[in-house]
Amino acid sequence: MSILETRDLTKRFGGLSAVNRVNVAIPEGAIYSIIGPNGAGKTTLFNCITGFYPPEEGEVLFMGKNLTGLSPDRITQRGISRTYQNIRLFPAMTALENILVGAHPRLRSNFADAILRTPRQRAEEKTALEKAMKLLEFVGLKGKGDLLARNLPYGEQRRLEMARALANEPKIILLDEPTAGMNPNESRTMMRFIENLREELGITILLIEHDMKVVMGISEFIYVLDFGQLIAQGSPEEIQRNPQVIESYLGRGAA
Amino acid sequence: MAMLEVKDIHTYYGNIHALKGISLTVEENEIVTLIGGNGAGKTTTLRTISGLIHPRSGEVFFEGEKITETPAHELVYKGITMVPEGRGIFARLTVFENLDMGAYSQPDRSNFNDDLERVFQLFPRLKERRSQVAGTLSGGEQQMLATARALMARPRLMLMDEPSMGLAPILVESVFETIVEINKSGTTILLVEQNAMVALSVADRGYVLQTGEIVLRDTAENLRQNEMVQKAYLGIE
Amino acid sequence: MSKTLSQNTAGPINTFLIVQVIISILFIAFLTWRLYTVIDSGAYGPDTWLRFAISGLIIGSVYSVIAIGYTLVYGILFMINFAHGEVMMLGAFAGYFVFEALKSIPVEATGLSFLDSYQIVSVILAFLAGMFISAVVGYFLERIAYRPLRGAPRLIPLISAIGASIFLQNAAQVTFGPKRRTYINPASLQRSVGWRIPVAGEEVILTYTGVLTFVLSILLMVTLYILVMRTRYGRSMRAVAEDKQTAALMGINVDRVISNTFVISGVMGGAAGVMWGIHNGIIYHYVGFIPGLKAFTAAVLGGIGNIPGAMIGGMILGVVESLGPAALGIDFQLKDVIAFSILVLVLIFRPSGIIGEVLSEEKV
Amino acid sequence: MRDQLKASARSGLIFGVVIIFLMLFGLTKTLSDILGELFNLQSITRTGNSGGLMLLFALLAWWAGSRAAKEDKENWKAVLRNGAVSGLVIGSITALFTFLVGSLDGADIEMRTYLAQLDRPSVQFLLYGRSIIAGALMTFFIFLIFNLVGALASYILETRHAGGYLQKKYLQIKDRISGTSIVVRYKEHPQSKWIGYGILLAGTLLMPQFLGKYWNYAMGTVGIYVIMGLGLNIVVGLAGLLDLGYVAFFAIGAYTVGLLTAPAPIPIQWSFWPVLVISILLAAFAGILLGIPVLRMRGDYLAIVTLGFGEIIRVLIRSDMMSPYLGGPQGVRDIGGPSLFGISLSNERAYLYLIILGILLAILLTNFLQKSRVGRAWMAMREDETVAQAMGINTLYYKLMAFATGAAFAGFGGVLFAARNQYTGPADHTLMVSINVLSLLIVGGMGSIPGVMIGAFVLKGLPEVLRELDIYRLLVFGALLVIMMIIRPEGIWPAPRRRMELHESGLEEIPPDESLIGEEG
Amino acid sequence: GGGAKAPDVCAENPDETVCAVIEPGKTVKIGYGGPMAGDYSAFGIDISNAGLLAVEDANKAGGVEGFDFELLVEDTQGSGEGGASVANLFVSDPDVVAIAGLTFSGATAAAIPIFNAARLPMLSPSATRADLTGGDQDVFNRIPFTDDIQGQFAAEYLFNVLGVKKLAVMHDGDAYGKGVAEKVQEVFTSLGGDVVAVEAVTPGETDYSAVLTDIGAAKPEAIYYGGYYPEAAVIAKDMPVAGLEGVILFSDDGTFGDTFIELAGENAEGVYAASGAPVSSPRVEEFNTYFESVYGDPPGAVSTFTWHGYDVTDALIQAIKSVAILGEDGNLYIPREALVQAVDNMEGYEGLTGMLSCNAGECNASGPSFLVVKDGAWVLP
Ligand SMILES: Nc1ncnc2c1ncn2[C@@H]1O[C@H](COP(=O)(O)OP(=O)(O)OP(=O)(O)O)[C@@H](O)[C@H]1O
Ligand SMILES: Nc1ncnc2c1ncn2[C@@H]1O[C@H](COP(=O)(O)OP(=O)(O)OP(=O)(O)O)[C@@H](O)[C@H]1O
Ligand SMILES: [Mg+2]
Ligand SMILES: [Mg+2]
Repeated sequence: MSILETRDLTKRFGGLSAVNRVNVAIPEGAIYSIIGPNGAGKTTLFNCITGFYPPEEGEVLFMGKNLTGLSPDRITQRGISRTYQNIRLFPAMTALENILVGAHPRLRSNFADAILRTPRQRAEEKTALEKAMKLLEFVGLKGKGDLLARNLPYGEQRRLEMARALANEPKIILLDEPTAGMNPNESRTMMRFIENLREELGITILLIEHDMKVVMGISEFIYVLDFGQLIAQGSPEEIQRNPQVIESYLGRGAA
Repeated sequence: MAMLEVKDIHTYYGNIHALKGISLTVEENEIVTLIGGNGAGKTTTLRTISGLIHPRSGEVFFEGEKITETPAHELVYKGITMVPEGRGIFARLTVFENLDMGAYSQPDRSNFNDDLERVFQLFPRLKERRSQVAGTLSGGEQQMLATARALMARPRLMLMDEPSMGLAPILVESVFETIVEINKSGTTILLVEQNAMVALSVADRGYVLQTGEIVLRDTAENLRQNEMVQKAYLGIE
Repeated sequence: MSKTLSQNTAGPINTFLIVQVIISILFIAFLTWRLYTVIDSGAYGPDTWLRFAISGLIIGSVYSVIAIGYTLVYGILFMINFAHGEVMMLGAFAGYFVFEALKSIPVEATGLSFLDSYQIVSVILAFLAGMFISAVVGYFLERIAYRPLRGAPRLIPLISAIGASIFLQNAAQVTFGPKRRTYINPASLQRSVGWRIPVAGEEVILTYTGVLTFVLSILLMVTLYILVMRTRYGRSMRAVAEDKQTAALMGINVDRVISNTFVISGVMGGAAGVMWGIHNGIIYHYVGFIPGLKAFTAAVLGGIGNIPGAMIGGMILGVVESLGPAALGIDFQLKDVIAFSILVLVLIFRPSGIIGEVLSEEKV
Repeated sequence: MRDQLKASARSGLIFGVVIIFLMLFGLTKTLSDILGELFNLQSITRTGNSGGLMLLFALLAWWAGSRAAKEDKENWKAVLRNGAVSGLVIGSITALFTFLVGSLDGADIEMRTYLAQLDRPSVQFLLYGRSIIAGALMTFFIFLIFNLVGALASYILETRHAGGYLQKKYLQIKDRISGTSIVVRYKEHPQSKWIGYGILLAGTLLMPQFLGKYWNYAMGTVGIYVIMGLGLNIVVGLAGLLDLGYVAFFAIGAYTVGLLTAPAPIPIQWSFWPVLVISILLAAFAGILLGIPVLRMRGDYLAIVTLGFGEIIRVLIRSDMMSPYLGGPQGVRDIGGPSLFGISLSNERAYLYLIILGILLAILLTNFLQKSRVGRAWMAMREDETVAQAMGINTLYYKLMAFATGAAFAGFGGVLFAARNQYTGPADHTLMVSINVLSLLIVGGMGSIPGVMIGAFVLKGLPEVLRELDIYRLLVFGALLVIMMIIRPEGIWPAPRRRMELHESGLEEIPPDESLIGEEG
Repeated sequence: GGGAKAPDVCAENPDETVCAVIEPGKTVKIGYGGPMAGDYSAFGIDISNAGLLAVEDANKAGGVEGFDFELLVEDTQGSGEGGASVANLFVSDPDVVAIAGLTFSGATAAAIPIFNAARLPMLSPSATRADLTGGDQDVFNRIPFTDDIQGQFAAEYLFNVLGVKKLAVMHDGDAYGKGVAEKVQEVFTSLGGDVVAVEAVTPGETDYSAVLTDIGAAKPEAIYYGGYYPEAAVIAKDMPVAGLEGVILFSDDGTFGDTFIELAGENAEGVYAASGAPVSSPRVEEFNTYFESVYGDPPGAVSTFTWHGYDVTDALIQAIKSVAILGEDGNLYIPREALVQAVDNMEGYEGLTGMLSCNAGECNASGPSFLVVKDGAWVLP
């Protein structure tokens, strides 16, 4: 069964249908990609799934349950995490704090606990901190926990953003152009890292990317969006040969 | 005499030493590219040349004139424009108004319509959308707009910061085609790119930056053959 | 582009929103009910309503002109120029001194003072002086108190502005003395003299000062609007408002544009100050504070950062203040309560003000 | 050289204009009197200390001269030239001004009608009690001569490396101090900071014993503002909600304790302690109530709406409509104070202890909250509300919580305030309260607890200290506020984190930051 | 008289809280607190200016036993907090023996308990709220008539003398104006008159045409305004426009004064106000001339309490003189309790504002006279 599914999802801005009757289904444990020209509606699709935009039509199903209309915080609590096309960390918080914020839905201590410093709260903070440290190590930022997020180099910010998303212990993670602004070498490192996510943590991955080396390199299945509509789907090989995709997206040079 | 000459500049952000002695030259009608990893200082170099920040030491010359301390807005009148990283379009103005802003430095409004025609020819897509609010354009269209807007200032030297970032492959191609075209029509270009492969294929010469220093300088052809470049920036192993 | 203007327009429905809507509906129901009772009771004749409207529109037009001063600066620097009310106050004083001086100059030919002999010239001189002084104050305010803080977090210039406001208020107090002064207008601009319009058997006075204030405000605002929307200079202002660095890359001298913005906003403030003096007649060192606060509210009500917003916001605020308490049968003492409640109500439904651009949240 | 001369002339011009303004404000007289008293100078005129005036002008000229000398420190001729230019400019401007004023005064024009400070005696004073020409000339030469002196002095100090020598000495001493065993040991053992805190605490607890009634009262006011500052720090500093209507909750606290303990206007007279709790809860509840309609507003919209709330509360308190219940403009009198074991605590000293206790509690709470899941959620919200929500944070709930917590602190402050004065009225609850609390946060350094304390002292204590300056108190205060922001935008004692940030990047070089309090939005 | 026993008291209690001990070279200090900056600074500055003249006069006349007097002027900002703060400042200074204030009832209310505890007698020039005197304190005294008395007289005058039957009542929402206005309303109604409208304005504004329009709709024959002259002038100015031409404006002693006429211009014609200002006399004229020559404005121009400011300071100086004893050690002893009593029992003091005798804190129970503006001057009708 697919872990995440959209059914006839539609989002309009004024007259423009940014996402138009889109159906995708991602099986558990898979790495799937979404590609498409600029302005095709890829990011908008993510925004609809994560609750930023309420869709006009259609629904989002997560592990069989309907998510449509829930607010982003509820959706995140269910186990969907994401990153952003242009990195959106909490720039004046430390790396560690960023991750701890990511763990927010997994922590239980409330306002009263905080004021009274209950033992329960202290114990929870301790384990949360340990987990955050582990994540930091996992993304290769060991020892940089006390640096402000804004002071990290670009690549590390990307990884910190992933660590923050992972702290939510998600079942699925949506990555929006994780290798944007990286050179081929750096992209390759990122690719390895994403594969690791699935291998080691068993997380399902849905990915938006313009870098064809990355997309073709790691995805098992690709959806192609254009003008809000799915124009093709299939394995990387199929997509690369699809004339419509070549025409509107890849360009002849890429073939 | 080189059109642009940068001599041993050191630029800081507060205490951060971002450029540690960069020197480079750009000859008239060339395309020169700067390549380097994240945070190497490429953007900072362009910002220093364009006068948005000033180096703590070192000098910049444009056509023999010292412009080290000249503020950005005056450099535009001298013929240097920049297409900033992340495009920097005026999101709340329309496409037309953006282009109009591009021509702000042109004292002679009579050329405006000609210039407009010229960039619309280069980017027919923009003509279709001339009264659309720029913030709602797609990424590719925004990049076109940023480039077109820079052209409206009739630059002699155009600094471009990662024009292909975040663009679909098909657009990357067309952006570089445009760059070549602009260059052919007489504009010198200093290009910063992550996509080193394509950048080196259109450029005449290139510089490789690492953590604020230039580690390599050569013709584009030679750089493409360079083993270290291949490994680090072209993804060839 | 994460400007403060951006608002989360399309958010998920939630309980709080429902609570908000319920509160608003109750509030509107209350307003309607009060309005109905008042009108039904027939306490006010048409002449009274007209008087309310006139008074509201005049004060509203002054609010608008001041509000534009806030809006211009806000639009370009995203900062509340807290001292703008004081800029206006100093303009009012400048106009006052001009009138005083002209009154003390006798003209042989007419046997009257210069002020009464050449009334139009005098009024023009007063306005020029007010606008000039306020412009100068605005310019130095920016140079001294705000420019060094360019690029600092937004609260810092706000505090600096508050300091400047306290400083200017007290500087005016010590230099001009604490007492209130009466504007001596030229003869034909005597307050409470004007056209008498018969309405329902009563005479409603439409004062010359009021008409002057209203017409002049509209004129000023329209001129400014044209300046900002239609000229190259206005475009450069809008570009700087959007993105200072990119604007510099277009060849725009950002510092100069910002300075000029303060100068223009000072000109508007000075004009408002002189209008205030001519129409309301009494000025003192504190005279800018309350109108300043009101005008800022008006700017927010209309949608801060945009000129028509300031105009509409000012007018609405003026009319609500003058008509609201009567229409709702509430003490006039509570007019500010009504004004702010309307503000909250408007912002709940239109979070960026009445005609503020509803910007979408930065693309996530 | 042209540039140098121009720069000197410009600097002279600025000095000249500033000095003229000082004269217009009448501040020259106050300052001269202070100086004259300080140096025991003879007074020449009845109206002020002319010796002091000369000294004041000489000092200003000295300063101007040393600034002009900075243009070219190498060459003594240039130094003299620049000093002379600056002196000539200042001298002629000020002399012209005194001449003008003197002549107008001589022509029997009553200048006070326009410029309140220029009465006859002060004009005489500005002329050192001499004739117009003599006075103006004296002013001119004082400025010229002392500009030169200042310029030369700074040249000699700098080039003879006397300045450098002093600086070296200072560094040496500093090194020696930080090298001494105590300091080293302190630095090596972070736990020894607890000893520091202990000493500080002991000092604080002993302080009220040594202060007089007045300073106990004044420090109490400062303390109340510390509590409110800590509260507003949660709302603005942590959660990033710009609240300009903070006084509303202060008023709610003050009036609750007033109404429930005073005999009128409501004949309920409960004892202080339960009422304290009720007041705080009520203020917190009001925070939630006021929070609901403004939940979705951001930035300055929030600021103006909360400001509106503050005004609404004040207007309501004053209004005829509410006056039967709230006492109207007359306020509430005879508010009951706390007592413990039958001993009344209604004196300045006991209140100061109560306030210190409150501060300690508030610090503890702030610390706990800041380092908890709640505090992190607030910070995330401040940084990026959209993403915070995407992190699973219910931003609406946390906003209300921030409002409620902040309001509770303000309510607490209000209770202490009203009970201590045994009176509260509408004049205690003006917009200035909100502005003061916000300003103390920024002046002290947002997010830092010592910063809040210093800020509170500056905002509420400094005006008390400045009482010397009479009517110039607020004038000087306003100017200081501006100057403080310019020279220390991060606040006097910023949180280490913010200090780090603002020092990393030169202010003018970083692109404008549009966030509220220093972190990118 | 009463000071005869003072040296014994002071010898028995060398404590500064019982007897002030002024060492040679120091001054006998009198405190004054009022708004010196901000919106209402006109009152504080004006009253303290008059007080300073009283001190100057006293010192010219030799002070007390060769000791000079000094008036300490502090800013209360007119608020309760400021009042308490200044009160604490004064009681912390052992050389302060009496308080010529405070100005504004709110600040005074907050200060009274503090002064009462420290046994510093107060004589206020302007705090008129009725309930300030009385209560369990005996230090507070004042020389203006109270709001209640003024209100009573004004209502009777309106009803009986001017024959007004339909009255609109307005006030500025502050303690003073509201207190008087409410009393007027109460008495006027009890006399059988009809109060057709009651409205309050927000002080500090310079346009009240809307609220006046509202009142105009009720067609009153007269408006009673409780408050100060700035707002009264605005009301006078806006009345014609609001359809209130020919309606009488009647106000209190906060309005009386030349500044009102100056501010309201020709609209001041026909306006009534209560006055606590002195009847003209050579002494008053002399004071007026001198005051104007020193400060530029004549008394009553900046605030209406200039003469009161002089009187309270001078009356306190006289009281101090009556109890102060020069000790053999050269110190000046001022028994505090005796001074409180001396002020409390002040009898027949001849001030600028008339004959003052204190009774339970009220030193002037004679009530106001009412004047009207004719041809740009206040005259008896
Ligand atoms: N908030 C919004 N308001 C109006 N239009 C929007 C909004 N968000 C997105 N759009 C429009 O919807 C379309 C789809 O945008 P989206 O960001 O999803 O594209 P994308 O596929 O992610 O493109 P890219 O690869 O450039 O990131 C675009 O035309 C865009 O202009
Ligand atoms: N505004 C700033 N404040 C502080 N440091 C900065 C700022 N901008 C850049 N830096 C630092 O300066 C160095 C050079 O940055 P620059 O942006 O020039 O790199 P780049 O080569 O353009 O990288 P990228 O490929 O990511 O665009 C980096 O270490 C970066 O962290
Ligand atoms: Mg996208
Ligand atoms: Mg870059």
